Amino acid sequence: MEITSAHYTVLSAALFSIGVIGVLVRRNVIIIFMAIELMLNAVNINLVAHARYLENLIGQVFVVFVIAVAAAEAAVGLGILLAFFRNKETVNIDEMNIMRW
Amino acid sequence: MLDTIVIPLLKILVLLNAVLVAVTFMTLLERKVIAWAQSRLGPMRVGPYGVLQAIADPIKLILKEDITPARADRMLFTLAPILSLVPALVVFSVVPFGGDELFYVTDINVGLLFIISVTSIGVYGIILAGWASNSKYPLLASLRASAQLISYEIAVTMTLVSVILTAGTLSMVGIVEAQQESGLWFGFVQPVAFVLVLIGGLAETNRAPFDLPEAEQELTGGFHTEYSGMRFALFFLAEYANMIVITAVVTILFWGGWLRPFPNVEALAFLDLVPGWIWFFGKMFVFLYLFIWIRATLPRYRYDQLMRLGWKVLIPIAIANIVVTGVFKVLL
Amino acid sequence: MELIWLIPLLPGIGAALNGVFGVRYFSKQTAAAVACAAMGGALLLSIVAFVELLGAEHREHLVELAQWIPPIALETASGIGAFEAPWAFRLDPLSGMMILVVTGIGSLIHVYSVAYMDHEPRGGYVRFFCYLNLFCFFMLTLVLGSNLLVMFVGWEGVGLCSYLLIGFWYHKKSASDAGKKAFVVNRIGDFGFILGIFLVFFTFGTLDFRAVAEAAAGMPVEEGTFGVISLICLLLFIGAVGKSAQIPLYVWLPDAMEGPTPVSALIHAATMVTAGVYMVGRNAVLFTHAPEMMLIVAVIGALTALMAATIGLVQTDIKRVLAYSTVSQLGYMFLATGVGAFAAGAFHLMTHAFFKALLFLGSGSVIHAMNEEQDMRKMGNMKAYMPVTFATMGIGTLAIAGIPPFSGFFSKDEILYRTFLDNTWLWGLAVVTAGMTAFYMARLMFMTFYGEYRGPSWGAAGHADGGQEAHGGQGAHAHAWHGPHESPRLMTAPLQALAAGAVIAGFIGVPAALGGGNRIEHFLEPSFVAEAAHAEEGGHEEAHLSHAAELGLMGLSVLIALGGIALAHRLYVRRPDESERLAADFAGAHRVLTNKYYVDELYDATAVKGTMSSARGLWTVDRNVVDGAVNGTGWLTRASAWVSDVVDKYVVDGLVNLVGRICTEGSYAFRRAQTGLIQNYAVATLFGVFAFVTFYIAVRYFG
Amino acid sequence: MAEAIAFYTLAVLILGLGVAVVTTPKTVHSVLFLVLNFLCVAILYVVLRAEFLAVIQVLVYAGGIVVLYLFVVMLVNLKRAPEAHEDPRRLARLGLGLSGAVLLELAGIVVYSYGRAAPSSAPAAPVEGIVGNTEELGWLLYTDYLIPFEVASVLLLVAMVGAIVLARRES
Amino acid sequence: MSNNLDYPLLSLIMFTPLAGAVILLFVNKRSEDMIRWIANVTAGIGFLVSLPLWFSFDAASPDWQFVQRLPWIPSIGAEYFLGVDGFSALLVLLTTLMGVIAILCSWTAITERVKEYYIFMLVLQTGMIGAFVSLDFLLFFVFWEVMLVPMYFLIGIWGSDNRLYSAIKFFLFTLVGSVVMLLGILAVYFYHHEVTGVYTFDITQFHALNMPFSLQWWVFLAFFLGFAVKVPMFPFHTWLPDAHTDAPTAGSVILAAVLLKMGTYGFIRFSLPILPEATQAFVPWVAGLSIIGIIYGALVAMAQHDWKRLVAYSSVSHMGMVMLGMFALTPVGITGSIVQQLNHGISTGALFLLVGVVYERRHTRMIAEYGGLSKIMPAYAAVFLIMTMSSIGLPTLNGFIGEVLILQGIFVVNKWWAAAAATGIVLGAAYMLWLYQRTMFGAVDNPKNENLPDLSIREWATFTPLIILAVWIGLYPKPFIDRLDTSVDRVMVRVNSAYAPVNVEDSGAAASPAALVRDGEVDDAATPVRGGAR
Repeated sequence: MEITSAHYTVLSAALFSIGVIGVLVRRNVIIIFMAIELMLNAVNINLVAHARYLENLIGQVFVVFVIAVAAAEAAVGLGILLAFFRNKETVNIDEMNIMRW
Repeated sequence: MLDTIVIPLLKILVLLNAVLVAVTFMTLLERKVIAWAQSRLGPMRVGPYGVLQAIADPIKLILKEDITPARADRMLFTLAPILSLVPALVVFSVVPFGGDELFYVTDINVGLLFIISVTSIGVYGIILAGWASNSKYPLLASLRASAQLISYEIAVTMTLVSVILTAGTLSMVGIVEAQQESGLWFGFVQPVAFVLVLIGGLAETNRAPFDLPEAEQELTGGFHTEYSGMRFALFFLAEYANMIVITAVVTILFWGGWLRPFPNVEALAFLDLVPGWIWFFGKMFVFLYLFIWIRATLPRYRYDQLMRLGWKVLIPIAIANIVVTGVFKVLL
Repeated sequence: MELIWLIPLLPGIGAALNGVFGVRYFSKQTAAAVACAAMGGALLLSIVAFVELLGAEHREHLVELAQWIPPIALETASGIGAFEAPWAFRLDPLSGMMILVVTGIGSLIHVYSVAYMDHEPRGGYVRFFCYLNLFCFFMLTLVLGSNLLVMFVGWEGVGLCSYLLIGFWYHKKSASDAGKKAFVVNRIGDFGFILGIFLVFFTFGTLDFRAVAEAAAGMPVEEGTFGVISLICLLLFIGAVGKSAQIPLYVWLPDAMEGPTPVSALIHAATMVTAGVYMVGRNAVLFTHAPEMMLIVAVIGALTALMAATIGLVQTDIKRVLAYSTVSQLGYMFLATGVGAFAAGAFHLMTHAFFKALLFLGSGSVIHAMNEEQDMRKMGNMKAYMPVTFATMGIGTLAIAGIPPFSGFFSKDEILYRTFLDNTWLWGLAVVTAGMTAFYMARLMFMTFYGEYRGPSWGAAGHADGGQEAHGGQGAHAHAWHGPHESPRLMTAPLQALAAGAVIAGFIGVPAALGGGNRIEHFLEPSFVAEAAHAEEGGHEEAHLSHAAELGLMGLSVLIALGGIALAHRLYVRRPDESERLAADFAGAHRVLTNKYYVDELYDATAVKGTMSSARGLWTVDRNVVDGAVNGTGWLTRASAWVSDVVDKYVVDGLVNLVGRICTEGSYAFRRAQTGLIQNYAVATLFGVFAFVTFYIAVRYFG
Repeated sequence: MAEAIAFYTLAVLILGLGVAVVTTPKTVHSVLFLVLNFLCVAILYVVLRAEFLAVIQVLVYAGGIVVLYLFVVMLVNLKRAPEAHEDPRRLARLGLGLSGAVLLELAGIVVYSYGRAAPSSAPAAPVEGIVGNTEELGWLLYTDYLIPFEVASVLLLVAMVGAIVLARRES
Repeated sequence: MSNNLDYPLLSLIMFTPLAGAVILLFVNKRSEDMIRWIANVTAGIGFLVSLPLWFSFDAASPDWQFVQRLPWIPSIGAEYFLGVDGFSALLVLLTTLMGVIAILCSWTAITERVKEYYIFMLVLQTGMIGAFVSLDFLLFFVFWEVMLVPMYFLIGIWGSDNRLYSAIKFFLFTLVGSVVMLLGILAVYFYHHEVTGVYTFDITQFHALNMPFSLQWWVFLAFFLGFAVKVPMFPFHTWLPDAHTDAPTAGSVILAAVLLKMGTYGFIRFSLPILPEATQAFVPWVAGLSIIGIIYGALVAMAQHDWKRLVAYSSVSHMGMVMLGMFALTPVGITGSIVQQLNHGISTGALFLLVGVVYERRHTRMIAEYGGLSKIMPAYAAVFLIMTMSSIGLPTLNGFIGEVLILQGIFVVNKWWAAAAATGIVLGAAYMLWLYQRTMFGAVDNPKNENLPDLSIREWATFTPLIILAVWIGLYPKPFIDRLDTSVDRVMVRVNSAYAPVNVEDSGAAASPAALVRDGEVDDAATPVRGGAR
């Protein structure tokens, strides 16, 4: 059966929604960060797949940048988490609700 | 179907056995060399001149009881040694022992990069080992080891970039052929890079001056204190396999892999009699001996000195080296 | 004649000197000296001017000082006119006579008050003279003003001074209330007056009296219709009513007695109150062209006279009796003008000024002697202690009652005669009022000077029980009061001078019937008629009674006056007990009357019970309707003021603040959405994506 | 044919590991599943002829970022279970439902539109060998996309400094 | 368009206070006496500098004087165009005089933040003068806004209890008004361009502009809202009592004496001449509102317990009278309204000073707190008496002149209006005298009042100029009214044709009448005819 870019798109969509579910459902911030990494990976797959099927390497260039951004995001996100954990002793996102009325 | 699956499998089989055997003898070689360095004989009892000690040790470890600490994460506890050994072995798939098809499993055009990335997976073994044993010392040791590993990995990668610049290609075979064309071993073209990779390699394998994490006095055996028996053996195998990988990479990148000392000099044509892989193994042996020699002689680095060396000395020199090679590459 | 503008200026300067420097630096003597000098100077100048006027062929002299309001274009009935008002003074017979009266009596009163006010503290003393001079300045401006606006300046100025002088002892609430009441009621009068002035300008295009008179002369007499001129006269008359205390705006005059007695004498007897009559006289030409109005003026004059006289019967406070008598005499003057006898009105004005001032000053010295005691029932047999005051007040009483040799007879009789010619009914009322006037004046004389002394004992007893007015608020009554005594020279001298004036003043207006030349009438005639129609208007007398009839009338009025006096004598001298009995019989009415007037039961023997009930009726009308109305409006304005304040605060402001509150309340609803849970926000975004995608599908595939 | 098999196995692996990452209660296990997921994705890149990316994926993602996560997981050793407290106002269920719906819709769109459009199959001759994927990528990266590259490097620098400052214990 | 003097007088007058404010900036905050002296000296110089406006002002010449014209924003045609006619000259003089008095009277009143206070006062002074002298609509609008800011701070910082509420309300009310006014200005600006093709804000051009009635109607409404708030007219007056009660003495003096004139100045300078037909159409409405204003103001004043609030409402009533006079659209009416503006500035300014004097001593504004002061402070009582009499329009004092002219002016237009307005005089007398009696007469029952010091020299200095002016205008208003002739004619020519073209030989010394060329060609020196027989 011929593998078309549709397959890849569906795959990345599925992975993306898993990531979204992860972000929405889980309460542990680290898991949420990881879910975000998943979502980014989904995007990467999509990019690479379409780069492949449209014979145009720009998709891959973008993946490089996405990876760079993901790295930066993870670093800063975890930095914040650490800082938050140091004075609140928790990583439960529900307890991070001081920014409200 | 044939040449894409069967032959590579065979090559892999041969390669793995060779490596494992080499590793076992490496342990023996190390104890002998250190002993000699300390003017004592080393293991003499098991076989003639202690040669069978290499086999005795593994058997001993296999027979030993495998203890798993209470409340440790069983799955991770067993997974950790595997995760540290597998990457070490996977790397060999790309290492070319000789020029033609026969002597290497495969040659992908991102060869060197593949090696680096796979070694970086090795870190997990150490971290999980520390975490899974559920006690303070291994945890601290694993954190320290992995921190050390990652920082030196950066240094090594940076230096390798300069080599890639001179070689012009990432594939391992390509690099050796580049050395053949230019007639010079990159060791002489890139002496700085050579030294840096050596030091980096030492640090990456937690050897010699950088082996603080397992240092007995410091953290009672580092991240594998809780391990015993076969799992402990695997860790040891992984360590020595890594050593061999580093030596292989150094020889290929800086000492022309399977090339004879002065490849294009017709006068020394007679050296071609000796097949390429013999040269390869010879050069590797030299470096191995160098590692063990260093272990026997150099004192251990304190952890902050070690990290400072990694970050504030190696990485800047590596980057400088890249810049210099870049400039030369453009000018020439 | 050229210096007539100096006449008002002198007292003005006196007032300024006293006001600015006097209050702080002048001693009592210097302040008094400055004031009296100013008045004396004004008197001299007026005499000189008057003599010049008599000498001059054309009895009128206009002096334009400066341009007060420069001419500005304004539309009038006859096209675009220029509204302008120069500072101009005019001397003509009427104003000549008036300045004489004002300065003459003014100076005498100044001298009198030097003594009368001496136990005032220095500051108050100087302030009093400053106000007095200021008053004379404004009165003279009013009198000499050549156009309605300058007159209005004087008009309001006197109103101000009466306010200040009535409320002179401001520490007394009743005094300051009276002052305020006087000023406000005057102001209501001025309201009509100012509108009148505007209407005059609108119809005639100018405010100058002479110009208005000439313009009016040319216009048709509004027989039977109530045209523009009648409206002007009505408005001007409202002003006069306010100023000269006629019905209904007379209520302030009795209360004005709160002020010191010289004030009452000068302002509320001689000068200010006559301003109304003077104004009507000055605009005689206008009034003659509005017969309807003339009738109204006459009727009001007569009614006021009668009403005031009835109330006067009952009063026990000496000054209130005189106050009501003033109102009554003013009624007479207006009656005279109403029937067209402007000259008679003016003549009576002059004579009245003399004897009324005399009576007031006399009563002042009596009060002074009785240690501020104003209640006649606590006096009696004062003739033993104060022979001079008794004699002078006697002359004054005879004059006001209208007994022949005295001035009152001639002027009042002239009015009665002219009223008889014009309207017999009014004449009847006037005669009755004359009788009552004679009665209450005689009553006053007998109660104070005859009978036995009913006053408090004195000598060692120290301070008598406080008189009706706590005199001299600041300085408590320092020296102990040792019995009634004759007033000092400075007070009795003006009394004697005024008494002489009261006697002589009559002879300048002796009617033809008694062989007199009636010089006053011919003297004042030119100022009441427009220039042009001088000849024709002058001698015209429709019904000319024979001399015999005239004499008969005079006899009747004298008879009535004597009757009044005899009645008073019987009631208060020979059988004083009878008046108490009468008071007991009509206790209710008496008590009611004594508030404002008293029952004259003996008078009743000649069937004047109608007057008795009308007196009581008028009293209730007076108390409930008139006073009620004034207080009512006060309360009403305060209430509506409170309401508008509330509306202003809550409705108008409320709206502004409401907008603010809506915003804050509304925002609470949205705040609840911020739960702080980051994942909720993520769900929200996801919902957005979902919505977008479904929308996309809907459009793309199904749309 | 080989590619189909590879794709499906990898797809199943990736999705399965993804679900595992999201559902496992223990944090360390989910980190491991994440590593494996990334490795499968790397292999998928290889299938898609993007070797350089595969290696970068392994080196950066698996080697760098997930190690970072592991470090953080270890540093954050909780006294109590991280997910003990649950705030009643959470809309987790709604979230689940919505993402499922979005997935279905997207899949629907893709299937529907691809069904109709001509299926662009994989290019017949696998372009590979002569000009390596890395070299091409390199050319492209350093010519057309130099500026974004520099920006990315600045971004990374900032992220480094940020992370250090944030995580540093106040001295 | 002539400049009688060689040096730019108007700019000098306008920027002297600003220079003073700048000098103050460099003075140390703590040396308060130095600050006070500099402020007072600057104000004094400001006044002296403005005297040429009186002496070298040529009353006869009908066109703008001391003109100064510099390009400001050439792109939109806005010029730094200053010029004065009789009316604005008098108002500028009033401003500088009141400036001197206000700064002098706050010598002891202001203790904290002295430096900022005087800087705000001087900036306010510049704003006000600028507004009066600018003949460029945009420049006027700029100064109109500049005035608000310092006033807001004066009320907001140095005011009494709920000063913030009042300050904000004052600011918002005026701002809303001025925003709408700006729309009006722009409408005129664009229409003028449409007609003449020239982009300019020059008012003299606008005065010659004949706009269609419908546009005029709307622009009039816009201007009306802007100026009515400032006057204040009946429905927009609620800010005045609050602003006055909570402003410091000097603030409320300036507010009453000058800021209220801004509104009426705006009407006479802009609304009437630029929008003649609309003005005629609006006369019944504005007259109605002002009569309500007069009676309403007087009534509410009567109900007040707070002294300053009473005076504030009385100024609502007086300004109602001014507006009525203005909208009589007769020379007498408008002259009367202008004179009454000056009088109101003097009498209400003085009344506020009086309240300030007593507030400084007793720190309370409640009338009930006072009583029998005339025995303790006779001089104060005398001045208060003069000013009360001036305020209720007693002849020989300035109030009367204004009132007579206004009532005569409106009487000609409609008798009933005049009658209704005249009731204002009676009510005025009632509440002012009731105030005077409650505070001055009666026994000294409140122990705190026993030993209040009488007026000091400084306080006398603030009152004497006002008393002199009151008596001067009362007795001899001719110099003032003559100066106003040309400004009134300029308005009358536009607004009420009845008074304009009558080419009757004047008997008076006024300028020789030249028939105005009515439409189309407008020569610059449009000499309006001195209406009617003099």
